[in-house]
Amino acid sequence: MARGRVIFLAERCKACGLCVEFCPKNILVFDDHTINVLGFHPVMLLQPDECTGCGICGLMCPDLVIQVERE
Amino acid sequence: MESEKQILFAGFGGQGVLSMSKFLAYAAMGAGKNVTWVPSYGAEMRGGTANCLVTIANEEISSPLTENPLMAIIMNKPSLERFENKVQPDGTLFVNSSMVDRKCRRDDLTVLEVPVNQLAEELDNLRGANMILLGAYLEKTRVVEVEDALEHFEQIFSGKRKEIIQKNRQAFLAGVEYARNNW
Amino acid sequence: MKTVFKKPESLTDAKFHYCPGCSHGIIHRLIAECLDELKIREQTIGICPVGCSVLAYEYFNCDMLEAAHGRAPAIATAMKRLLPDRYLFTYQGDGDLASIGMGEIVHASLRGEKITVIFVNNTLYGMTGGQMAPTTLLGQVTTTSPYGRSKDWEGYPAKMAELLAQNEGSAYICRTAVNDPPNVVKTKRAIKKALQTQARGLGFSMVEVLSTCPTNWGLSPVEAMKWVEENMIPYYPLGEFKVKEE
Amino acid sequence: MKKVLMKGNEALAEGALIAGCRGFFGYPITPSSEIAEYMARKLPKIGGAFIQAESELAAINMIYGGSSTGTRVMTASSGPGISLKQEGISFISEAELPCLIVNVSRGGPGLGGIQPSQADYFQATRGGGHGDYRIIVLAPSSSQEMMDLAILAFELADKYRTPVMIMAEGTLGNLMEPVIVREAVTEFLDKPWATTGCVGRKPNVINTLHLSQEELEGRNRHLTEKYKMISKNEKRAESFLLDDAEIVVVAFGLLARIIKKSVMEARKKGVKAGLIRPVTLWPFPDEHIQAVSRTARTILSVEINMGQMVEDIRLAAGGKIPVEFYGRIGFTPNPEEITRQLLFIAEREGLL
Repeated sequence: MARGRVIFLAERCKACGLCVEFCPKNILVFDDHTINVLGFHPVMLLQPDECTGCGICGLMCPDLVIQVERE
Repeated sequence: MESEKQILFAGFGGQGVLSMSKFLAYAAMGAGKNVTWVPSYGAEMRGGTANCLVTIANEEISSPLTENPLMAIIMNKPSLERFENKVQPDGTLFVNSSMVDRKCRRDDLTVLEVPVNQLAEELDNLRGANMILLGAYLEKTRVVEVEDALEHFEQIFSGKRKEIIQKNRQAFLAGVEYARNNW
Repeated sequence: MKTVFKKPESLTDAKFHYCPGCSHGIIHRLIAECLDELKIREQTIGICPVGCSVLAYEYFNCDMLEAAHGRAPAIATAMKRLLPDRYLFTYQGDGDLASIGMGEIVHASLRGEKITVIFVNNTLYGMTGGQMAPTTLLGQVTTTSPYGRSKDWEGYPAKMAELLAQNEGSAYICRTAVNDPPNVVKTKRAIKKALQTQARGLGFSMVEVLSTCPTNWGLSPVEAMKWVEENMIPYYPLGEFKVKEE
Repeated sequence: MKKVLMKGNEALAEGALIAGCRGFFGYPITPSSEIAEYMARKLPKIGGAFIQAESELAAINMIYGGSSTGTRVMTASSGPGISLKQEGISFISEAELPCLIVNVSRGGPGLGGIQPSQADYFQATRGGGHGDYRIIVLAPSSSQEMMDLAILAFELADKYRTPVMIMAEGTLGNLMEPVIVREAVTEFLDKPWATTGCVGRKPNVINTLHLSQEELEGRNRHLTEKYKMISKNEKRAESFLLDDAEIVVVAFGLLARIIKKSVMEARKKGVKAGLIRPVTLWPFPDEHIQAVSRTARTILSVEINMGQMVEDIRLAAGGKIPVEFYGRIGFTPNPEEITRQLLFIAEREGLL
């Protein structure tokens, strides 16, 4: 079971990819099916079960897209 | 007769031209008169002579400047060269004859001479030369009463050492005495 | 579940106007987290520069001023002198701080002004379209050094942390980067230390943060982070250059 | 009533302190430096801040910062220094920060000289820096007014949230005369806009950037309304012997006071002369000019420059009356010189 939970404020995402790059579990991807108000494919969690809630995605996100919770 | 009097002070830097003229300004204010004090400024600042214009009046002073002062206090020869033609007709020159080796070239002026440096040497107070001439000047003109000036002496020199104030007072009185005896 | 990561209270809800991947956003957030953790948001006044972060007054949830180009340290100086119990920080880019504002920053440091300067070094003028800055690296191509910056023509890049560390008035001078998670954590630690230096009244404090400009560098955000490591850090070494303890 | 013999520069500085000024930020330049020196002695003793800035640019931006705290702050400089400060003055005007800027003027252009001058009239009355703005400009003519207008300057600055400039010739800064020292100002306007830390309130922002066209135009309209209000309320001038005057001299500053004597001397010689002395250079007292345009024969603008205020006089006179100019550079004309000029005009116009 996942120990962490990630909440995305997708309308703020500029798809810079820094969270995707630095996620130690490699479980973040761009959501090719969605285009947000800024015109980007926002980031999404591909395998929620794998998230450890380490917070690195939030740490590297320049746009305050990500809120992280952990058990 | 208008009460307004404009007095030019001129000498070289270090002769105490600014301080003697300031003294007069303080004394005039102390005596309840209107007064303005304007140091030489701008182009006249460079060139060795320091000068300063004091205006004293019972009424409000409109112009603190003039082309033709009523009186001039001349502390050295270059100042005489420069200002003898500026003084009003029938005006008065007060000349430090120790430092000026010629007579005034105008015959419409009253010229009063004081061998200021000699007197200062006699008092062993060379720095007091300016106060000697000022004392003589005030005794003669009563632009401000000598008594009024003496009354404000401590106040005007406030902040200075007692001994310095005393020496200036002595020099001032020597000038007063010179004027009484010679003019 | 407990929240381990969210927007700090010291930032407003406004969306940043910065380009994708620009590290201004990270640095803003780190400052805000420090204000939250030190509980000084209401005691803090920030001054933002002219440059990409000119609009920073819309993002920080504390009293803010917008300064003329390069003059934030002068503004902060007067404010701190008149409000000595407040925290003053300036947020300045490299053109603002190291070029047009070189005089103000050096003298604020010499006077030991008890202010905290966050200096964002991304090696060029971002807002105006990528011109050469005093921090542009040798050989680096910008729109006004199209053949690459040359030591013989444009001269050498300014090492501001080293320069200001020499001043007796400087109490805390540190250079960090935000190119990877460990460095981001270190940057936050440095900013907090700088604010604490101000709190203790020790003197001038500055954190120089090596930052990215993916747009004007012509790199992706991820490539830009690597560029910091490969090109900037070798010339601009990280670490503390001055730590006054009293 | 306590009278103290004070130089104009000192009277101004003391006036600022009386008005509650607690921050001085400046850079030395002749002939204004005495103001900084005075403040350097006094401010630290009363809990104020004095900083000799590294440059005029830093100094004016310290004013921006200092005023942002709600404190009454000032700077003083002269020609070249005031030019350097213009960017900051533009920012301060748009940010609507009250402050006092003193220009103890010297001659230009360029480094010019250190002699008295009124050649910064255009710069002062047109705002001086970039963008659409004006600043209130006051021109004292005595040591007493140096003090009184400094007090007034802070009052107007706070009331209208605008920089106020005092412009004085160098001679006035150095002139010494008795001054009645005023009572300390004790009532001040609240400044809820100040950036002092947002304890218990929403954050304040002081900013001059307006990227949207609507916002920028709105700001400019707001400032323009304010300037109209200032124009309506704050024009000040002294009139002297205007009732039957055929030749009206317009002059400001110490020069105007000197010309009072010229006017009196000319009257002794049968010339019906009068004087208008603008105390506010901006807003310019145009009604005074308009009034004499209907009654006098000619207007003479006397300035220590090559003809600047004369343009405002002509605008105000609206072609109803000839407006001529007499100017000197680097020198305050003596009263006799202006008397001669008045006699010359009177003779030419057949007024003798």
